Amino acid sequence: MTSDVDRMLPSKTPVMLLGPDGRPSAAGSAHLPADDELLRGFAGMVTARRFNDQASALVRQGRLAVYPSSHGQEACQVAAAQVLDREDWLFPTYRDTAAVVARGGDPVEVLGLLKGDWHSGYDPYELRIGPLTTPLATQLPHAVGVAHAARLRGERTVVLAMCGDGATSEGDFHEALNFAAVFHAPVVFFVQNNQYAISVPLARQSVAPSLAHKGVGYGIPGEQVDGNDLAALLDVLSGAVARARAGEGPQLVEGRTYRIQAHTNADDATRYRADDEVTAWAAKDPLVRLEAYLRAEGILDDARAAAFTEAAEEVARRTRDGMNRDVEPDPDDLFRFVYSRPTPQLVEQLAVVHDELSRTESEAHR
Amino acid sequence: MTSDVDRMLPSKTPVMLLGPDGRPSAAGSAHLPADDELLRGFAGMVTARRFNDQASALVRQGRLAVYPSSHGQEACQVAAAQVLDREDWLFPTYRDTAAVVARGGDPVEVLGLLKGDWHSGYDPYELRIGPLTTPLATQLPHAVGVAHAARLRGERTVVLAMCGDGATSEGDFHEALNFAAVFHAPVVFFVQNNQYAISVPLARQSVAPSLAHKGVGYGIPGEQVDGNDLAALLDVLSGAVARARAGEGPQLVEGRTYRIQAHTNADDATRYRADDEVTAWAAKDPLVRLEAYLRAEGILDDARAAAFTEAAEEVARRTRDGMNRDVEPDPDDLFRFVYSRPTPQLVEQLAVVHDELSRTESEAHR
Amino acid sequence: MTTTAVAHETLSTAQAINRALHDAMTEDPTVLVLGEDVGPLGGVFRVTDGLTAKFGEDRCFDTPLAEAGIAGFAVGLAMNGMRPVIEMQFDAFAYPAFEQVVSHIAKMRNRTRGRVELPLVIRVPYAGGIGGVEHHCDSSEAYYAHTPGLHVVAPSNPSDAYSLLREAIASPDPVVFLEPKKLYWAKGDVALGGDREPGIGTAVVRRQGTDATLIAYGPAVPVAMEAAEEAAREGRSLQVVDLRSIVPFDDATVCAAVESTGRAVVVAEAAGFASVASEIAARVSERCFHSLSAPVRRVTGFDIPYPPPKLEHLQLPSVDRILDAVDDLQWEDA
Amino acid sequence: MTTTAVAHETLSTAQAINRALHDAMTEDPTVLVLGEDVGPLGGVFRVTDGLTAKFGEDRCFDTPLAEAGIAGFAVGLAMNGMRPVIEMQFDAFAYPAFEQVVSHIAKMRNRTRGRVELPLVIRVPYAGGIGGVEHHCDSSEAYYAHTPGLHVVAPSNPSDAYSLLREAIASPDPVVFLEPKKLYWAKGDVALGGDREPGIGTAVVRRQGTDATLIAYGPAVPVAMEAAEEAAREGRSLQVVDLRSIVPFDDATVCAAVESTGRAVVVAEAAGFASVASEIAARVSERCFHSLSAPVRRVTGFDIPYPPPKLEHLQLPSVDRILDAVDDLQWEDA
Ligand SMILES: Cc1ncc(C[n+]2csc(CCOP(=O)(O)OP(=O)(O)O)c2C)c(N)n1
Ligand SMILES: Cc1ncc(C[n+]2csc(CCOP(=O)(O)OP(=O)(O)O)c2C)c(N)n1
Ligand SMILES: [Mg+2]
Ligand SMILES: [Mg+2]
Repeated sequence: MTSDVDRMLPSKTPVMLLGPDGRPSAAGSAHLPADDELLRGFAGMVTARRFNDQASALVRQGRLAVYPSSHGQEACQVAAAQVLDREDWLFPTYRDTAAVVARGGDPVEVLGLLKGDWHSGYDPYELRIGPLTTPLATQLPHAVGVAHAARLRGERTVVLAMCGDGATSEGDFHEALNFAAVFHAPVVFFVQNNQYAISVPLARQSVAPSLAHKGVGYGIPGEQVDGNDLAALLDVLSGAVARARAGEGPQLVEGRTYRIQAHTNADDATRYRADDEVTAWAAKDPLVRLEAYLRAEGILDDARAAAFTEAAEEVARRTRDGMNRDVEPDPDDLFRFVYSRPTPQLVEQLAVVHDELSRTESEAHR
Repeated sequence: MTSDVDRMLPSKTPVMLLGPDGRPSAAGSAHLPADDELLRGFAGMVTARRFNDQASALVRQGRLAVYPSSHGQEACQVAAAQVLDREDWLFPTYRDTAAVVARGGDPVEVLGLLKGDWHSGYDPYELRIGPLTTPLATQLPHAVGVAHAARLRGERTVVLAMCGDGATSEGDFHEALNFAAVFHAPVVFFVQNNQYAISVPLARQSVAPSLAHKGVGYGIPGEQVDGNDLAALLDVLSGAVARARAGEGPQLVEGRTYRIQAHTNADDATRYRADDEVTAWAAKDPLVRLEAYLRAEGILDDARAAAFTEAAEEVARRTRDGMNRDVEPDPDDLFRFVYSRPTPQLVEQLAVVHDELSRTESEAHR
Repeated sequence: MTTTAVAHETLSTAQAINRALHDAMTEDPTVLVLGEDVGPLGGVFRVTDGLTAKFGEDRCFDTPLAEAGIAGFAVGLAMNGMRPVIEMQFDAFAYPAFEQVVSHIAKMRNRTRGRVELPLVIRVPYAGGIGGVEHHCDSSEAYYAHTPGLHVVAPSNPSDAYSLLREAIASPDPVVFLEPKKLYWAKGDVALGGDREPGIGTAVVRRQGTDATLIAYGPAVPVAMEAAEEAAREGRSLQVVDLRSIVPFDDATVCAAVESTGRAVVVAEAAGFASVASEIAARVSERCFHSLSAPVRRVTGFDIPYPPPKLEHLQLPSVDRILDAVDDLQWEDA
Repeated sequence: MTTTAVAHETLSTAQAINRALHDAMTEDPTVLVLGEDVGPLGGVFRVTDGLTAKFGEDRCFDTPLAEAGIAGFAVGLAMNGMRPVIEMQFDAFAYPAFEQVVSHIAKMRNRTRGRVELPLVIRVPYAGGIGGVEHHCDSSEAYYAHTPGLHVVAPSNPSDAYSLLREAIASPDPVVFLEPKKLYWAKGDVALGGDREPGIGTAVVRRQGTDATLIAYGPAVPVAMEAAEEAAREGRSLQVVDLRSIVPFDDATVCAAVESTGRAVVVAEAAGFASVASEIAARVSERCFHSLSAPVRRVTGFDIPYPPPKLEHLQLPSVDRILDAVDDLQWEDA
């Protein structure tokens, strides 16, 4: 049983393969993912960063209601998408728009919730991505159910479910991990520990040695990773996905990262944290780190880098165009999707709206 | 940090000071509580056992609606009460009537909920015992709040909060332990792992190495104890209470015991467990074990034993008398306690009842 | 659906629900039954008795003790091709799942523009009258009925219990299925089989009457029927409408009934304030305004926590209390 | 309470609530403010701004992100001599705490025969009209109003926000305090100080009128006032009643108002089915039956999940929709 316990406890410090300067760590070289994987990941991060900053700009221009940026967390965002196959499922939390885009989500659809056209802009089945919603940790039991259903059918599907450090305090986090463990469901729980829940620092959220130490309490292996080291994330997360696929059950992975910007544009981070903390973390930027390595190793040249930037620009352009296009919302949609067949009550209520609109129109025509 | 982790992980096997045969274990002699503590505990268990069996009998006689017996768990029930001082608080779960009696609760009042006269029969402030209610794990955050309030006032109060193995799956368990850890509240969480949640065996409730391993995920030391060994329970629980009192924060203690009888009289345990499992555990009876030790050491003689039995009989007698006494419930009580002042709506509704009753009376008088 | 000849059997409500689960599981391999103690034990009310033995642990199984987890897990199962039927052991123990029910189960279809349907059923042993201790006799229908996106049904007899549950399991929409505990042991004739007239969304007139209309659902229906029986002896003819379906609500049947008598009493066990009974009284008062000879009266639970066993008889709508309300319907100006 | 001369200031609703917390904490050291981000940040709406700085971390502090934990923890604090004021960051995020609220906060006093009182306040930034994304604009009052044991209040202006909150904090009973988000920035004259006429349990007539009565609370009150203004221009005199307190309910004021006009429209933002508006309509229809010249109409949110920002204007009761309902009050037979 003790060996069990040791297997479930995370390594003493977060797994890191590339240091902030981009140099491989001691453990590094042995575990480094293949060059093309790293390149793919780098390209994804360039796009993710550009997407984050474009979305924030659109908020300032009043084209987006609100945007919780994952600026600085791009390694986590991209790795989460990259380690999954097509038949797998991703269950993001509300901040993970960049991860959804990295898995192939249309940037405009992905921002639907935040633009205000509708609640969920994309089709969850098309890309096998759970809808983005804000009630924290509530998506985790959904992920377990999806994984269990697939397992009952003997499919090889793995589900990767994301949440933040703050969300780990919710009862749903606890219940989801326990269900996954008891049902031996192929789920990888990926906690992005960005050190804050809006204004609340990790120290007031948990005093555990690490969030990865929560695994053993459910009989789930936990691991902690440097969340700004894409190489380490790809290594640890793909290992977890592989084990889940092989029938070894759920895993818990904590990515240690940092929310470089305010919680959202509406937030004022100066009220609760010091700038030097931010600058210290900015120095560990995931893009800078990986680019340094790729260039030093000659894996990335200027031409390739330019191509990545252009691809990212293209995503930014599509995002801008989509956000600047105003779609006239259809009032009937309010009543169309509540039930498979509208109740008599909804039919009456829709008639009220139609009557109002027809009268305002006829007035307009006068 | 690792040393931290080691400190928070439970010992590899449940702490046991007296073996099933009553002989001290290797560790035993060093940690054995004082003779008078053991005698006090034994007397408590004799009463608890008698109380359990009396209550079950009253159900068969139709004097009690239902009774969840802690028969076989008396060591846990008594130890939980014995390690606390007057200024401390006990938060029991619904099965812990024997613990409430052990802390001085009037047996008749304690059974109030189950007799059906009212919801909570005793005054929580009189003995500093939270009310017995059935929503599982919900009392745990209450315990943390009580402890935190006491700490804010600089009192030395410690709170011992009890729940079952099944209740550890509830979100409230998770949130309570995390609040206690973050606020460094003087709470000892005592989980009675009696192997079942009604019909659901522990293996379908949790696949953790032990429930005590949940502590580290909150930064709380966890320990597991033989729940049928009163000596070990007194040793471990009083240690936890002392540390909490000394300002070392919350602790988690798992007592490994067994629900010898069905969940309640309404339950049919043969549907989900084999008799030999029960007999195997019956052999580890907490009373037999401690009595063997006390007699072997000459701490307990026949006279003393007889006195304990008589005291237990007295409690059983008081319980019987109380249960056989029918108190006429007062209809006004329905409306009296909902708010500090009844709302106009409740005043109207009480009038309806009065009107009905007066009319049935006048009819009766015809 | 079309009606075809169906077999009949005399069953208790609990047996009828068990049979509905059994028949649905037989017809559709994606139907799963899960919850606390629903497996080998067969549920604390034996409603799932024998299902694990018959269909195996993958089809009917126990979960860890966590209602939010059960509901959220069921959301995932339903998202991924299954038709989960979850049991909340007692109504008050469904409250931990409230966020999952309100924020996801009720909203998922609308959120995703109909792309993600959640064909799941939440079975809730419901209401009181069984001498249960605190938290074992709540009536929680108002919480669900007020939440757009849920269907809410409450059978009053074994046959409806069977057919409404079959229909709920077959429905692409989430259904809160309220099982009156005190009727679990009540026996009645049950029409078996899957093909039938829709019941969800339709109320039925259980008893014809000309003087006043009693509107009830679930556990209140048998009491209303008794009251009508008693009133008949006293020479007053009461009509009884059994809603069966709270959401959708059958305005047509209810209004036609009330207009035919001009007087109405709503009977429900739940606390009355901001309740389903309030809704019925408000709708009837508004829609039947000109046919009403007297204000619509409500006989409901008082606005107090459900009482302890020794006092619950005072909280439950009784025949006498219903007849008092009927007497109040201003007959003098009739 | 007696009324004494009080100071006046012009404040926004958010500032008035902040001041109420500040003044209560100053007068009573057992008053604690806790929740998510209520500390150094001062809350996402800045309602608790400055309280930690002024009173220290023991009096106003952040909790872990867990609403059931916050509510349950507050129960323990209240059991042990404190007067906690907890904030649920948005109404939909109060649902995880539902079991603690319904099964303990509402029932503790009754359960213990009055021995354990829970003087705690649950502050809920409430309702919509702010262009919030899904789960940020729910109207949840019906869930609480239907639950016996809770007081439920909803201010419609800064002055009531201040005085009702002071009263709620001073109350020995748990109070659900609903703060209309869209009114947070609305400024008004606020009467400060602790001593005042009771507001909880009392409705007020905000505007006199003779033709019909609009009954509203919280965020619907300003809309009802606008509608009355507009109606006046069209030559119709509308009276406006502001409930302020949903539980206890002020039948006397509401009925007197409706009887004086003979016509009533209930206005509320929440989905209408089985709602507080249903209760008001049912009560008024029953109690004012013989003075009503027309059925009581309801202008409420539709029975749909709260819409996305681009469509929310269609869900919110509007001046036009209220006036349409008033036009419907069968004036022909007047
Ligand atoms: C159940 C629930 N409670 C509260 C909120 C309000 N809220 C939105 S984001 C947030 C902080 C989340 O922190 P974390 O989980 O660490 O994710 P991060 O924002 O850092 O990505 C809070 C409290 C919510 N969305 N859901
Ligand atoms: C929130 C909640 N869900 C379900 C129940 C129904 N129930 C009563 S006892 C019980 C099993 C409890 O098991 P455990 O926590 O191990 O305590 P034990 O009965 O073994 O003492 C269940 C499911 C409940 N009381 N509360
Ligand atoms: Mg965070
Ligand atoms: Mg147990």
